[in-house]
Amino acid sequence: MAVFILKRLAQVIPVILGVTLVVFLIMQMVPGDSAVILAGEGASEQTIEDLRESLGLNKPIYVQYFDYIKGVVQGDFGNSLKNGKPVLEEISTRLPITFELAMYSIAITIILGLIAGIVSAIRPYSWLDMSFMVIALLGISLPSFWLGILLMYTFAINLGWLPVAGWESPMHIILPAITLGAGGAAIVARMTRSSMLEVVNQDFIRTAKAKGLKGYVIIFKHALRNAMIPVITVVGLQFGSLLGGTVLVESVFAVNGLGRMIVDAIRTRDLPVVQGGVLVASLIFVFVNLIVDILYRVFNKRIDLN
Amino acid sequence: MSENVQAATLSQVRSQVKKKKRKELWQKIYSNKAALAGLIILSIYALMLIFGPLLSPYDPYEIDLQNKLQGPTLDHLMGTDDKGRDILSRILYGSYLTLGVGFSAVLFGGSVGILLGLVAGYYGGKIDSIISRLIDVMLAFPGILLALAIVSALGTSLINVTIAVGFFSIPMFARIVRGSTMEVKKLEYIDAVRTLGANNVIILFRHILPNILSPIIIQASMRLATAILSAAGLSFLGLGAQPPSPEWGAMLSAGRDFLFNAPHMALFPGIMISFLVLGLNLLGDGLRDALDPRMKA
Amino acid sequence: MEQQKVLEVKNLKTHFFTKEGVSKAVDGVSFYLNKGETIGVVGESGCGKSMTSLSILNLIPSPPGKIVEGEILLHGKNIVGLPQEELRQIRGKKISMIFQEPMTSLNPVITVGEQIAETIRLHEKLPRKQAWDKAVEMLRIVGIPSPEKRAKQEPYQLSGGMRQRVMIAMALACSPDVLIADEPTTALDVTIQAQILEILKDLQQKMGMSIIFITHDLGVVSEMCDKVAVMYAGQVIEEGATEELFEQPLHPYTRGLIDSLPKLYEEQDELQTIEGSVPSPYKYPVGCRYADRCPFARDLCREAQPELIEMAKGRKVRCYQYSEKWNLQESGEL
Amino acid sequence: MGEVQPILEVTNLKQYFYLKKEKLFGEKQIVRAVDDISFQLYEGETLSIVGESGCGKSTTGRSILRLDEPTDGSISLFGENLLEMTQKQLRVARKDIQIIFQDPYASLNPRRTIRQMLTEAMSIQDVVPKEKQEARMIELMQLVGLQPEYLERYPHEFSGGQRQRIGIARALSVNPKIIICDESVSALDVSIQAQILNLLKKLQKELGLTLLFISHDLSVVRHISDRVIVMYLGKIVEIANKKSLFDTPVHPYTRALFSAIPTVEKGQKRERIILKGDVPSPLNPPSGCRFHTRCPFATEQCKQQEPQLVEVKDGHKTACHYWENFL
Repeated sequence: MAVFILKRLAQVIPVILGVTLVVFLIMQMVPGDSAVILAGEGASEQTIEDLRESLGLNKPIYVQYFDYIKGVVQGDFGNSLKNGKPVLEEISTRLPITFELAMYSIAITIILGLIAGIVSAIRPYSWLDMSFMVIALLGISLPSFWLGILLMYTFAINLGWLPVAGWESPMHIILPAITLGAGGAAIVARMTRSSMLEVVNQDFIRTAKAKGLKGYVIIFKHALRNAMIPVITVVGLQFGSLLGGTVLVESVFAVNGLGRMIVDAIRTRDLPVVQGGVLVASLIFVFVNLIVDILYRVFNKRIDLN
Repeated sequence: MSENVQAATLSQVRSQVKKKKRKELWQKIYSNKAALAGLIILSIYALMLIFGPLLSPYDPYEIDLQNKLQGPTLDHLMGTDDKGRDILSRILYGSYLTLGVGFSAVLFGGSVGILLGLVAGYYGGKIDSIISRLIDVMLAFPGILLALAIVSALGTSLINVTIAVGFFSIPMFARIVRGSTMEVKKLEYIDAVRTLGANNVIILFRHILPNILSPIIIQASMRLATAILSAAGLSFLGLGAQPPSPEWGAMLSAGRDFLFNAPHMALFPGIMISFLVLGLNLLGDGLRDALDPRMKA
Repeated sequence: MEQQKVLEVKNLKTHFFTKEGVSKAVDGVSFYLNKGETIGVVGESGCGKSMTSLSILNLIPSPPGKIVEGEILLHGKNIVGLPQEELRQIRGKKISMIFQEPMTSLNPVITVGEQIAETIRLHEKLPRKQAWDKAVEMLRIVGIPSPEKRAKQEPYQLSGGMRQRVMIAMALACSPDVLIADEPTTALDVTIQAQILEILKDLQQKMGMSIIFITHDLGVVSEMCDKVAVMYAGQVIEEGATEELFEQPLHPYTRGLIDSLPKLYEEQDELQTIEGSVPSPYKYPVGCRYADRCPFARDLCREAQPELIEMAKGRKVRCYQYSEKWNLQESGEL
Repeated sequence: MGEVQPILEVTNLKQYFYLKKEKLFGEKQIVRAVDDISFQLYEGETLSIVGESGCGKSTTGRSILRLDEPTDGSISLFGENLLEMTQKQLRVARKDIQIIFQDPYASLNPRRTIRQMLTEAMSIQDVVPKEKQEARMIELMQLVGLQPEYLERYPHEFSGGQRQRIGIARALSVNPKIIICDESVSALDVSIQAQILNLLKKLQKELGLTLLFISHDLSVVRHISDRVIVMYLGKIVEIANKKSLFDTPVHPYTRALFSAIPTVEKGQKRERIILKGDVPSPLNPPSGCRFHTRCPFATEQCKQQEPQLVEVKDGHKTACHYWENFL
């Protein structure tokens, strides 16, 4: 097990390097000379040249990349082009908000998804199953930004039960968290159901029945543990969509998180901020995946063999 | 002589078999209610796409400030927006934008992804390691964040959104195709054609690709849904289609500012996107049931 | 002296109601089993032998499967149509089963010891510790080396032969009256198969249970069973004591089956074959189900189904050749 | 009478598979699926390889065709080493050796009709000119006992036995000299198995084929072969002509294998040898004689020294230190 974790950690390194490289290269694709942009209109040749020198833009591209990596490792993500403040500072005030939102959402995803999926699988083709699955189908079809607007209109504007936007009180969390978690919950519910139904048809369930075990023992002890194996992977992937989803949901509900920071930075072409934000979100996702992989391994020891 | 007769009857048998095949496939789709519902929804969208401009009662760009922010009436079935433009007409005109972006993105992402997956899965070894690492890196970007990063570099426009969304569809296709290829590669009929002396091109495109079409088709229909959602999302954020373009995501975004007094501005574009995605998901579910009962959501 | 019938299957019909129509997988099967006896149920794939065995504990996939007719008498008491709860008390305690694929028939994420112990806890109401000890003991009995260690392992850590031993230990843990073994050695190599058959015989002697042995392998039947029921197209077409049946098969199908087997101790130039193929369970012919493949078939065989005729005690055959009608037709009187 | 040249000669064939490292600093794990075996195949004969799962019999068949690239050794077909050929040369050479597989379901491409399969085979090797292909296909179908109308059908429309016939037709379509039958009848019911065995025998006689017949079933092997190789854990333990092997099996493993087979044949008083334990993993095969862990007669010598194949009778070879005791 320890060996597996070490090995898996070793595999993460090239991925992280790859991610930084992709982010770095994308920013290189930006048309125009950053020094010119940074210097502002009407700056003299000399100013631009100095700026270029100080930013290291004269060096060969791979040296620039290594400089960039060196900076990232030391927590230096560069400075915002807009207000000149270090990007890391901006991220560190935004990240906790997004993190909190993500945690509530993933909780909604897992709890609602699992309950609906299991209930559906126990009584397949019942009216309860049918209604859960119709809701789940809607859940994966409604765009989160539209669902957010609908919820906002209904519960905040029309009924006035909840605040419209912002991020001040616990009441503010409810709508964004539901909006963000709903799609994932639908996917987890569908996955749990089909995984359960598949497991229930397997030989070892027949064995369990042949032993005379009680129905609930068969479902919760014999079926569920096996059915959870693919669900774990899906939950892990869902976390990624969720991080991406914060971009939209934070915009809808005017939450000052990391996602909104990235979008605003793109609009104002504040590239270091975009770079930093995307990088941090990706690194978080890489580590979440690592944890999911380890969990998967714990649940499914059979892959030891291969 | 008798040989000719035999050949003639054989060709007869052949055409009968073809007819039967077609009938079976149609029955399979027809008997699958989810797929059928999906198909019906999608054909409505297809009709809109083709006849939209003809059916539009108004010019989608014509500003009529006197009639701005009207709710649905007989004159304007879906009401008007903040500049008095007819929302129905805009939606009809916009259908080619939303659908076009989705299809082109999946076409682009799909073809690159399928090729990468085939090569990685079939050849294995170093090539596979390299492609797999590449896929890993692309998958390490959460959700539409990769697309977002690309748009930020290329600049905000609908074409760039298409490229970005297509790009982030690549690893999904590549991964599925790689897995299926490795599975099919092991089957004995592949060994049999290798033994007959077939080269890699024949094996890849005549024997492996046709046998992994099911997962590809299913993935494509699901991906199309995601691509449309992502592209609309980017436009919603103001990073894709720019006003006054009648792209549905952008229309929805514009409607957001008038939620208090004109909620229909956000309602209708949202409904249009949702139903389109619902249709695709239904079709995807149905195809999955019909083609490959083992695959799951 | 009349022996005690432990289990009797009477005119069992298990049908499957699918979109394509009704599949009569088991269509009027009868046999019985005395205490300590082994009956072999043989036939080629699709003859309904496995569905017969699954029907006994009502483990057929349902829907679409359903027992539509017949009785299954355990110690004289019909268990068809019993409420789930009562049937559950019988499963694993009075009648238990082992299956063909030891790989997939054990739960992959639960230790083998726990899989045995949970059965013991359930049926014998033993506390955890004692149940575990008994599970380990069962593993020892079926010949698994260092059972204390193995009990704590999960199925993937065991070889195919060991997994089948675990299945046997699990099935016999509550000393059932009847063991149904559904192709228990088909997935195993011959030297491992020999081990498993040896253990089964040995344990049968010690524990005195009766065995229903389902297999397609005539050789295995002849080594394991006291009597044999040969199945074809959902029905028993011949029954008899093992030795007798193999030495003097009555039904043309049984004979064909034995003759098509390559022999280990005899040089043959060409093998006998059975022409044609098994009729579809969705649409059996009107008359004898074997008539289309039978070299002896006459008009009579295609008109109505032959009954299972008792030729001597325990010796039955479903063929017109052994009926009076056959001779009548031959002499032109019919 | 001069020395008869074999048409296929396998010399010191080794087929290892390398597994990923389990432990961080552990040794690379090697599965020695086939470990240094040699044998010859003569024109027109049927040579069988028999053994239990994991003995390397199927791997041997696949190595000969280079479906897996062998680790070491040489395989010479008509005097030319297949292992030294380029991919291009190999594709041409493969015409002479074809294979029929075990699984009648996995061995036919489900998306191609029988016609497409046969046409493709003939076109790749260019054995039959286009205008004659039609006639040849009809001939092939009749040869394997299928109606020519079936050419237009897809594999799923056939039964297991018919599929196996199609597999045979495909193999025959390029006029091979040698056919490798890899467990080709083990998935079939006995009555169908008998049909296919008869067909193979008939085809061999009519077309003068050479068969390498791989099977775990000794009675099938007895029926079809002229000579038999018995393998255990990647090694040949015994090789003999059929009569000699079945009358006087020498190696303890061969004898145990014989005794383990259940049979309906009566009046055969057989010694019962029940082997202990499982077949060891080919990952770390036992030292010395690989069979020593299960052999009832094993001694200290067996644990340490690997026995070589020695000729005990005319053409009958076995790899056992104590073969004289068992003769």
